[in-house]
Amino acid sequence: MSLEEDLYKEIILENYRSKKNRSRMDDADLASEGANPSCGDDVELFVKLDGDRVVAVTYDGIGCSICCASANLLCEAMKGKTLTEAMTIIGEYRKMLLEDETPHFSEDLADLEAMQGVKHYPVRIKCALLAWNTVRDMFETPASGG
Amino acid sequence: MSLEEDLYKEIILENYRSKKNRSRMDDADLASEGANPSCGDDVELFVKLDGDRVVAVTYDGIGCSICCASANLLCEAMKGKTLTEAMTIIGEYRKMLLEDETPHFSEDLADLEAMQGVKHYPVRIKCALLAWNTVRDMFETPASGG
Amino acid sequence: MQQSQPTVEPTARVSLNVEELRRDFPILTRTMRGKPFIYLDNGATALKPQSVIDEEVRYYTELSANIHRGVYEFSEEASECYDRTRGIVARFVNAQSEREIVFTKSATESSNLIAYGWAMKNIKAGDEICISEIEHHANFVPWQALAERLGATLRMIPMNPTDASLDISDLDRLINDRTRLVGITAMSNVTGYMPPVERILARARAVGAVTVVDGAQWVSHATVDVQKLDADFLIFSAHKMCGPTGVGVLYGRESLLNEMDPFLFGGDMVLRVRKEKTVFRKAPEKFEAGTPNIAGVMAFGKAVEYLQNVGMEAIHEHEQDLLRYVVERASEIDGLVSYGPADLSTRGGIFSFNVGDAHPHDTGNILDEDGIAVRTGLHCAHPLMQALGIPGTVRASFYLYNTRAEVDRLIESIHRVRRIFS
Amino acid sequence: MQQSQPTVEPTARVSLNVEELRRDFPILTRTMRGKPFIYLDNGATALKPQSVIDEEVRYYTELSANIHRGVYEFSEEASECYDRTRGIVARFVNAQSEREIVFTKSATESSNLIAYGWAMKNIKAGDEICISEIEHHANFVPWQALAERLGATLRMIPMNPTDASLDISDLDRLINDRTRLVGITAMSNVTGYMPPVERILARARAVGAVTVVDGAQWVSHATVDVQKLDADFLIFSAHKMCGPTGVGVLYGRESLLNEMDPFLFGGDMVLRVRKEKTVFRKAPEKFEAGTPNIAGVMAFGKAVEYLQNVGMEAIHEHEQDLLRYVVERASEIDGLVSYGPADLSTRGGIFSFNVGDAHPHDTGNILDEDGIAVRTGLHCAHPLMQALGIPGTVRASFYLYNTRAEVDRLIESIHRVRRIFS
Ligand SMILES: Cc1ncc(COP(=O)(O)O)c(C=O)c1O
Ligand SMILES: Cc1ncc(COP(=O)(O)O)c(C=O)c1O
Repeated sequence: MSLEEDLYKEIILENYRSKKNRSRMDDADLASEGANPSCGDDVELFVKLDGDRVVAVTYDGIGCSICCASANLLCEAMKGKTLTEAMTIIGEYRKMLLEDETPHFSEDLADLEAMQGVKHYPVRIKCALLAWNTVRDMFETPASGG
Repeated sequence: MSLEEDLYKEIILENYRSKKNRSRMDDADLASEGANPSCGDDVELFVKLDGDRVVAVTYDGIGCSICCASANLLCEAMKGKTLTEAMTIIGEYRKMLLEDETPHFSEDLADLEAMQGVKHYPVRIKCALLAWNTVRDMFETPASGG
Repeated sequence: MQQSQPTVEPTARVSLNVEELRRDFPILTRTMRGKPFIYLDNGATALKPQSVIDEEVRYYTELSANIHRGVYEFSEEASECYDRTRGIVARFVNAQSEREIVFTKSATESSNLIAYGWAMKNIKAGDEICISEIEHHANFVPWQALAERLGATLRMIPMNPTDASLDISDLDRLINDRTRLVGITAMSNVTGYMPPVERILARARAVGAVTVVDGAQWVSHATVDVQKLDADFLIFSAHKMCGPTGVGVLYGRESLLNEMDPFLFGGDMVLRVRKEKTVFRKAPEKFEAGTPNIAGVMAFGKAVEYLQNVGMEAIHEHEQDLLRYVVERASEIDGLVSYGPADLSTRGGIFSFNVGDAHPHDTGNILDEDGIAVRTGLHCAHPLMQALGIPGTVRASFYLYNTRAEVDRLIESIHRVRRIFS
Repeated sequence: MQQSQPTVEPTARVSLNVEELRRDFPILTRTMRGKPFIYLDNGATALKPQSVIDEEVRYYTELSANIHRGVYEFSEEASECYDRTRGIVARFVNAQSEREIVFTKSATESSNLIAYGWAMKNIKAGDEICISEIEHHANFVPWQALAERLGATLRMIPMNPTDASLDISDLDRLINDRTRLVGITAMSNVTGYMPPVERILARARAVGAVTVVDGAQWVSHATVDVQKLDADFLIFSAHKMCGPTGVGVLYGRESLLNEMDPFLFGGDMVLRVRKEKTVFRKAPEKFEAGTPNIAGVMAFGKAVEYLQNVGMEAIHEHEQDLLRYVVERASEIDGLVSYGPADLSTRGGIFSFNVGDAHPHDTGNILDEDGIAVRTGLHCAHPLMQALGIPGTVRASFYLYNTRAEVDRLIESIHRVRRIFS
């Protein structure tokens, strides 16, 4: 176990630096902000839907490498999924970090496994979850009739 | 040194129980209240003056034996004294308790020496001073032009 | 020097092994004024077991870090310990969620937090606040000051001067449609009397008033279940529960806490500060601005665990035994007057008394000479004393480590007071 | 792994015997993440010397009594120790009287006490409050909330984004005839920058505004003389001065304190409570309702004595030396940006920085792995961060026990951050 192996892998740093999904969306169907007051991470998530299907997710804001990398991975993972599929992925991702379970991601989502090492750094788990929890809350709210 | 010898001498208990000077004065020239919030002692002092001379002092209120005995002794000691004489006696009394000095009271004030033992019980000193400080403050205020 | 022997059985059935428990409290090996130290001032503050002292020391020697903002190990551990205490306290009073537990500096700050955070916003001129005549100043003066500030009316459930119990015959008038807040102590710090809190709370709920229970005395001596109690707020202090000084608790219903205005403003209670506008966090963080008493809160967690291990039921029974015993033995003393209802089952382990014409201060002074610590005076309950028409009392208050032998020493010393003041 | 050697002389002339002082702090023998513990988070809270820890323990094992109401020996001694600390603190900041020292639970409570006790009564709609853009939330949010509540206007002395210093060119407009209160930090907790407080206070006095100086950072690092400073209020916290958590100070001019409304209501702050009306005591008792943090205040007295023995001048010089050294050594690191004025003599021992595109949180995490405790993030100074346009900083803050060797380890670890984020 070392920082370089668990946290600061190439793939995480790449996702941290990627600007691909880092933007605001003017015509978003859903938008919500999430913050970790204790570390200053503060991100806004934007979702474009086509009926039940996620067309695009982007994020903006400030956050550490783990927070931003996980947000970028989220944007990639959600693209083209139905809301139900999306929620399943989010559930898997959360389990991987919170319940010490080996994740079962399909091949196109294999990059998500890079985040597994975060669980050795308990305080960073909330960084890795911030964007994911924010999107989950958005997906849950309309479903519950809001 | 023992409680019975230093604090609870006969003379103090007599003065504690004496009702002689324990009354309110409707036509007092000076009146003032003093309290020790930490122990609940709360006494009111009344003074009748004839020009520069103290005609009578009385007190009312609640207080422990030391507080009430010292108030009664005060009332006795002040009677018939000029304000200047009264202030001298107050000064002597305070010195006896605060500065570890052997007091030089005239014969008619010898009873005051009974209070000497209080200084072995530091928390009780404020009980023994409450009435005396209250009267001193009253005597000082008119003198200072109020 | 020989007193008549007590008529009650020498040791009642109690499940506490007091001699063993006493070893947990290092101060009990001390002497005071050259005599073995007898601590009967538990109503003021409780003694601390070694585990509580050790936890304070552990924080300062092993962690010493500020919480909630550190990315380093010691800060993480301190944060975790601090947060864990919230859960310990929540379970101790059976709160629904640990988000209902706010750490303050004292029960006094807790009641003021309610006054500033809830009452200032929700009470208007003409509204009424109802408290009782037997309240400690901590649950009296804030409401009096608030009523004056807001132009509200302060009503008081009166005390029966005969036994210092509450007279609730007029409850329906005292708590009425204009009543917005009802504050009531669950246990008097003067007499140990436990008012019929359920009746009073039921009436308050019937008129829709918010309820504040002062548990500063009660929580350290009873099994508390806030869900069963069904009060909106409960306040108490760590230092009366074998915990450190400088830590208090405000229990509040989560929904109510979240609706309230913040009280102290500053760091940690904010989500986002902008020059134009600040967004606050939810309860309990909203009410915990600034660096808290970290060592104190951690040590408080140990105190609660200590009490839980001993068992609140057992503590309560032990105190009942001591109370019965002291009342029995005191009955042998001429001129001793004690205060509080005769039905001892309505009282916690507090025995307030006066001896002949000895002022409480004098009695306390003489007991001190015999190594016995009691409190004397008005006990921050001036209105109660006024209603009783006395200049104060001598209060002996018991806790888990007190013994019948200590009560015997107390009685002996009271006889000395009698002799001096005869 | 080899860094270029620093160009400054290996040990500057400082009068502290740091190696000896370090032995007073038991935590300094610990390891963190398996490495010798390096504590550079003094801006958050300071480590505690043994004498402070011992005093806490002494209270709990030898006295354990509540204060100001006991007629027994241990309570008397506790009261005396508590009161004595007031004098110790008064002399430490050169107050005219110990009645000018109010004990609170934190600097944050102190500023709120001023807001509730003085400002609520004296500020009206249309009045102005002036603070600065670099304030800690403790001296920002209370005034923002108050201004909003009262309809007053909040003005801010702006920050120069280039070096995080204050731009006081517009002072005469910002502090004007409508200004009722001016709040200013004496030392930024982000950059260590010490603003021209005298200039700002002079202007405030000229318009008759009441002045609040936030000394939470300053008092632990400087020789403070409140009479020379001539501010109305000064707030600070014990825990940043080698003292315990849960104790803060409000220094206030005696006359002003006595004019103020009480803040927390309850026991001990009253002279007489009647059902109709309560008479309050004078300051400082008026502001100390309820059971205070007795152990904490006593231990705080030991902390102040400790600092006095070491000498505030020497502490200041030592920190200046470390600051110059870290700035010098950090200049060798590519992509390191630090914040605060280049003139180090205007700064206390705080070094805030960022490394390349590593987020502060990431840097802090890597330093932690190397046993180094720093703080990362927004440091309860969101407006300052917004003005700088950054998502936070990594803050290394020094105190009397830090060494150049620790700075070397910090620099080495920053190089590791560089390698990971390159
Ligand atoms: C019944 C009651 N309420 C409130 C308080 C206030 O507690 P604290 O002084 O810890 O704020 C006390 C303690 O004296 C008390 O006995
Ligand atoms: C400049 C400044 N002001 C105020 C505070 C608040 O101090 P406390 O958290 O002890 O209330 C701090 C500490 O974080 C500070 O650095």
